[in-house]
Amino acid sequence: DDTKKADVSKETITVSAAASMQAAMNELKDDYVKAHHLDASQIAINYGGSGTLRQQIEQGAPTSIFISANESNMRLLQDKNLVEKVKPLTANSLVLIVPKGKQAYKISDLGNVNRLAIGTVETVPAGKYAEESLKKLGVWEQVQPKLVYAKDVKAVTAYVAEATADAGFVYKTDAMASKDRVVITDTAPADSHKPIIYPIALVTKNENQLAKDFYAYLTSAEAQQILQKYGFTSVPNAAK
Amino acid sequence: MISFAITVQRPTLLIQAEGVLDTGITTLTGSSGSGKSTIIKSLAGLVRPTTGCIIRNDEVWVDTTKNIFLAPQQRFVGYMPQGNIVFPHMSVYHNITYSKRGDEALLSHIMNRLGLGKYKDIKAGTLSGGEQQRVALGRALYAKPVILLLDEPLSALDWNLREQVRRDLVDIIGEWQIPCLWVTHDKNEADEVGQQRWHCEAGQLYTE
Amino acid sequence: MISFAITVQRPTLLIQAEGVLDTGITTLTGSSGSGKSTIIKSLAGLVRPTTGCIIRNDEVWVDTTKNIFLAPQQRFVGYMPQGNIVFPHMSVYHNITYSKRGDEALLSHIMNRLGLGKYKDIKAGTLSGGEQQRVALGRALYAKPVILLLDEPLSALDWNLREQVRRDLVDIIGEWQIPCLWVTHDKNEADEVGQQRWHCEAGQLYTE
Amino acid sequence: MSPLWLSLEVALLALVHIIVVGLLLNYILKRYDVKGKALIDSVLTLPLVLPPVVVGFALLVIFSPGGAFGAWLQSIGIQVVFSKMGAVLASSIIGFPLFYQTVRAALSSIDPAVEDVARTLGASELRIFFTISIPLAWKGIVTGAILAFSRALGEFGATILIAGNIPGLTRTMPLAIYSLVEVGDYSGAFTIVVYICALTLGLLWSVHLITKGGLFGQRR
Amino acid sequence: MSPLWLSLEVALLALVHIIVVGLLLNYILKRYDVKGKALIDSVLTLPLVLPPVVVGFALLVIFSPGGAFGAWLQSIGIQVVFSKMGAVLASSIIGFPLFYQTVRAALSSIDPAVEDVARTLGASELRIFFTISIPLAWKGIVTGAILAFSRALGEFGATILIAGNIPGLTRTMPLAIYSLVEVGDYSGAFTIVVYICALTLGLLWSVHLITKGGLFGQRR
Ligand SMILES: Nc1ncnc2c1ncn2[C@@H]1O[C@H](COP(=O)(O)OP(=O)(O)OP(=O)(O)O)[C@@H](O)[C@H]1O
Ligand SMILES: Nc1ncnc2c1ncn2[C@@H]1O[C@H](COP(=O)(O)OP(=O)(O)OP(=O)(O)O)[C@@H](O)[C@H]1O
Ligand code: MOO
Ligand SMILES: [Mg+2]
Ligand SMILES: [Mg+2]
Repeated sequence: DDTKKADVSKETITVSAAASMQAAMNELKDDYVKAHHLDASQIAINYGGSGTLRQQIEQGAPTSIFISANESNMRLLQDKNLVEKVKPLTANSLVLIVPKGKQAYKISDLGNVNRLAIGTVETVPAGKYAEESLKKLGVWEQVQPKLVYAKDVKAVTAYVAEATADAGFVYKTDAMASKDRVVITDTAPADSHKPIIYPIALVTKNENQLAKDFYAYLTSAEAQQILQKYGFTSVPNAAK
Repeated sequence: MISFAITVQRPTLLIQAEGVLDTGITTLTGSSGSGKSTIIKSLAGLVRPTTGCIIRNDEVWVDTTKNIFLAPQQRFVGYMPQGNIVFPHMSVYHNITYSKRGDEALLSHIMNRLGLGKYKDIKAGTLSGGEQQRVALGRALYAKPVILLLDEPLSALDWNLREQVRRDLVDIIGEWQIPCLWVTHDKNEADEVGQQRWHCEAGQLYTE
Repeated sequence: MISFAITVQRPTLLIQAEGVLDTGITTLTGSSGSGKSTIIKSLAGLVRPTTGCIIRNDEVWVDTTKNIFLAPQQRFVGYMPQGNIVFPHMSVYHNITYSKRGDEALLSHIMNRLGLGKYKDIKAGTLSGGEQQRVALGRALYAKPVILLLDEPLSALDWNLREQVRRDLVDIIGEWQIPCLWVTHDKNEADEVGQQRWHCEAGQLYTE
Repeated sequence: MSPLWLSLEVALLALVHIIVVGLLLNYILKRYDVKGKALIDSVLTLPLVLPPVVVGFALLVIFSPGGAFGAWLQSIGIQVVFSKMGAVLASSIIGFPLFYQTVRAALSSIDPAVEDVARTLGASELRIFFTISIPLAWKGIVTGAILAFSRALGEFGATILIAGNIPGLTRTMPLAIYSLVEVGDYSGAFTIVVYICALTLGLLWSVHLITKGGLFGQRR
Repeated sequence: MSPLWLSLEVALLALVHIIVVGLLLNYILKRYDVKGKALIDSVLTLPLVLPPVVVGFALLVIFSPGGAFGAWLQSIGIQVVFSKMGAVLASSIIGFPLFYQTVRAALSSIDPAVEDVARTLGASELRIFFTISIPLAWKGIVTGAILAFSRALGEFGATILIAGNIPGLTRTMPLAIYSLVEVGDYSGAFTIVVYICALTLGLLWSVHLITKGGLFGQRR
């Protein structure tokens, strides 16, 4: 056990994590380095859009752990055998937001909005989920002419916050982070869209003991509690 | 008639000049760096005198005590700078007619007498030194000025041409009945054309 | 000794020049735009002759048939351009010593005789016309050239200074035993300094 | 409209605005002894330093119909957000500092003695600016225009926020590249990159021809 | 390191590289009659037109240890991806065209007669470049440096791809703004925007003072 510790104390890793997990990840990392008496610089966390992070790993960037905000980016890496031990880390939910102080539309009265912002369906997972949900709930036909497609979830938040749009669909974690500017008025039923899973994996090429240890910690029950503080929901098979 | 009494402070020298320019030619001689160009530029409105005033007939061009400074555009002088500064990107024709104050007849007179006809459509920037000097002179004349300010107008011309252009200049100034301040390094030239002869030394103007 | 036979095609004019420059002063006169500056620039290496050759002693500077063209850097001429082009951003001292070929003694001689001492540390760009002309002359002399090429070297100087600088120039050229091509518009100057007298008209060089 | 033509149209419109405003501002700041020149200068250079998203966000705040100004614009029938006009606005603001600064440097390098002679000839400051200063500074002006146009052509961050990424309406080439990469169509994205490269090459090449090499080499 | 100091360090290092390479290239292209000047010119201007992400992606492909060159670099101990060096590289390449083009325009506006006189005095072309051409073109050079530095300071798209967004290591100010907005900390993002604005203002103001206004106004 002593020799293993000595090993880890010299190792460094880079974790690539979806930017939306930033606040939670910072706390997780701080807790971990404190508990294991590591130097903070031994775990570098690279935050970005899941697509950007995936491209970096594809090109051989020295990432050891990857946490994606969607399953599609993870699957692309899996297909190329670049990652292993893929499993769901946590989950998010889809909520409806409106500008603070403006009319509080529910999903059922979305027929009355002038502009509804969602992520671009083909490129932004949150947009895809919103489409699914709206179709399932039978309001898609009504709202389609009023849709405004945004580059990403942050742009949806910005459009709603500036009242460029009357309402928009974003992840619960985003809405909570911007709660002084937007109001959550409704939540898309969990069964109205595919589950919003954040998968985690080890990057095969850059595995080391520290990576394995930190991976184990992130997928532990202890870590799940911290994630829930930031609005994430636990996934059934996360903490096994 | 233009009367002036000005001082201009230069890093190397204090220039002090007082005088009256009447109709006709006043030549200005003096050693290199004595302040001739500075005086000419002050009259043209391109240098702000440190103190003093310049008055044409009843019009005040400069009065530093009252903070009056008439822009060069409002003075209607005909200024020919030392060093023959032409508009290098324009044809000779466009250089000369830049002021728009002259007319067809004056233009053809200028072109003829300065021997510039064949360069009419050539860019002034590619001309030889003497050619450029003639363009600069023609340009000042075409402006039909109330006063001519010539800073070594003939220094780059060979003696035949110089003789001829000098005669033409004297004629035109006589005909237009305007004052002309004419800086020259050539003692003979000063003697021949000057109805009034001024001299400048170490920043001090002597009007005899 | 420099011998040359060149032609230069200009949009307005074909310039043809043939001659031999021996030790001592050769003056070059001619009307404005006749090709004087072009000949000087060809010798300095700043204009490429259309055809012809230039040979100094046994060194070939230009031979268009063999595509030989010696860069101006390799010719060691002392060139003084028409229009007194100084390096405006440098002090008078740095202008004059730019070539690095002269020495302390030559520098102080030049500074004294050209009356530039008090401007030593002033930026050349702010000097008066005549002051700049003296800087350009001093700079060419400090290069200790194998030939002096002077394009109207004294045109911006008043007659006292002109007389004195002219004498100094004649002395130096005699002392250094080098050839000098001296363009001037002043007939008297040409008569007084020229051991050989050339004339240029409509692009044609006449060497008498 | 295809991303290629849309990009060209947006960048050209932006360039026109940039040139008009850039020359005007340069004229005013050169002509008049405006207090706080350095301040104006800094503010005009800000869009270059700020990440484009920030500029886009600022534009969104200003022009969104949720705000007072945006609401007023909407009431008179002008829609900036999610429109081509938004794309032009974003490109204009992002490209502006390049033209403005380059032109200013070129203008201030002109020998003032030439402009002075023109003054004595009675020419108004405006006429001097257009007949003397601008022609003498043309190399800087062409360079500034190329820089600004190129930047406008490549503008992404501010455009996607204010104009959105609407195919056929506001999806310019950079937005198309982004969209294609997002859906994993790398060869499609690469095709557009090739277009952009070819366009730049063609542009600079034609400037080279028009100026007969004068912009690139010295004439003797 | 805080985003502010990191940004300054990265932008300054980028500027040093840009100036050295930019002056060198300008010298070579001015001095020698290189075939295909227009082509070289276009290629050097491409990083301005291409969306930064494309430039970042190209850098990632070239320098990532997954490729041959990147692997070789790693074997000799140089890591570009996820390092400060990557950020400097991205900023240098994105900022380069601005310096290069502005300086070229300024250099080609110099009266060649002045350089010619220096030639007759035996000065090498290199000495002429540094003692005559550059001092006479200084307004263009300072302007080019300001433009390139500002652009480097605001670089985002290429940097996040090649250098990553690692707090303390590669998180420059633009990346910090992005990250803060991601977590909904708008006031934090706004604070950094204010920093950038203050920095730009300070920069241009000090240039204004150093050049005694010479860059901004005409002296008489
Ligand atoms: N770079 C050039 N491009 C085109 N034409 C030129 C160029 N340089 C000179 N010329 C023309 O060639 C002719 C001869 O010019 P050059 O400068 O040699 O005359 P010059 O004898 O020195 O005249 P001046 O006594 O007026 O200085 C002139 O007609 C001039 O317009
Ligand atoms: N813009 C300026 N800045 C600083 N000093 C100047 C400026 N213009 C002229 N001077 C200085 O003022 C003095 C007078 O210059 P001015 O040009 O009036 O002389 P000048 O009599 O015309 O001489 P020249 O016959 O040589 O042309 C000179 O010593 C010159 O160096
Ligand atoms: O930044 Mo993400 O990958 O959309 O959460
Ligand atoms: Mg003078
Ligand atoms: Mg000549």
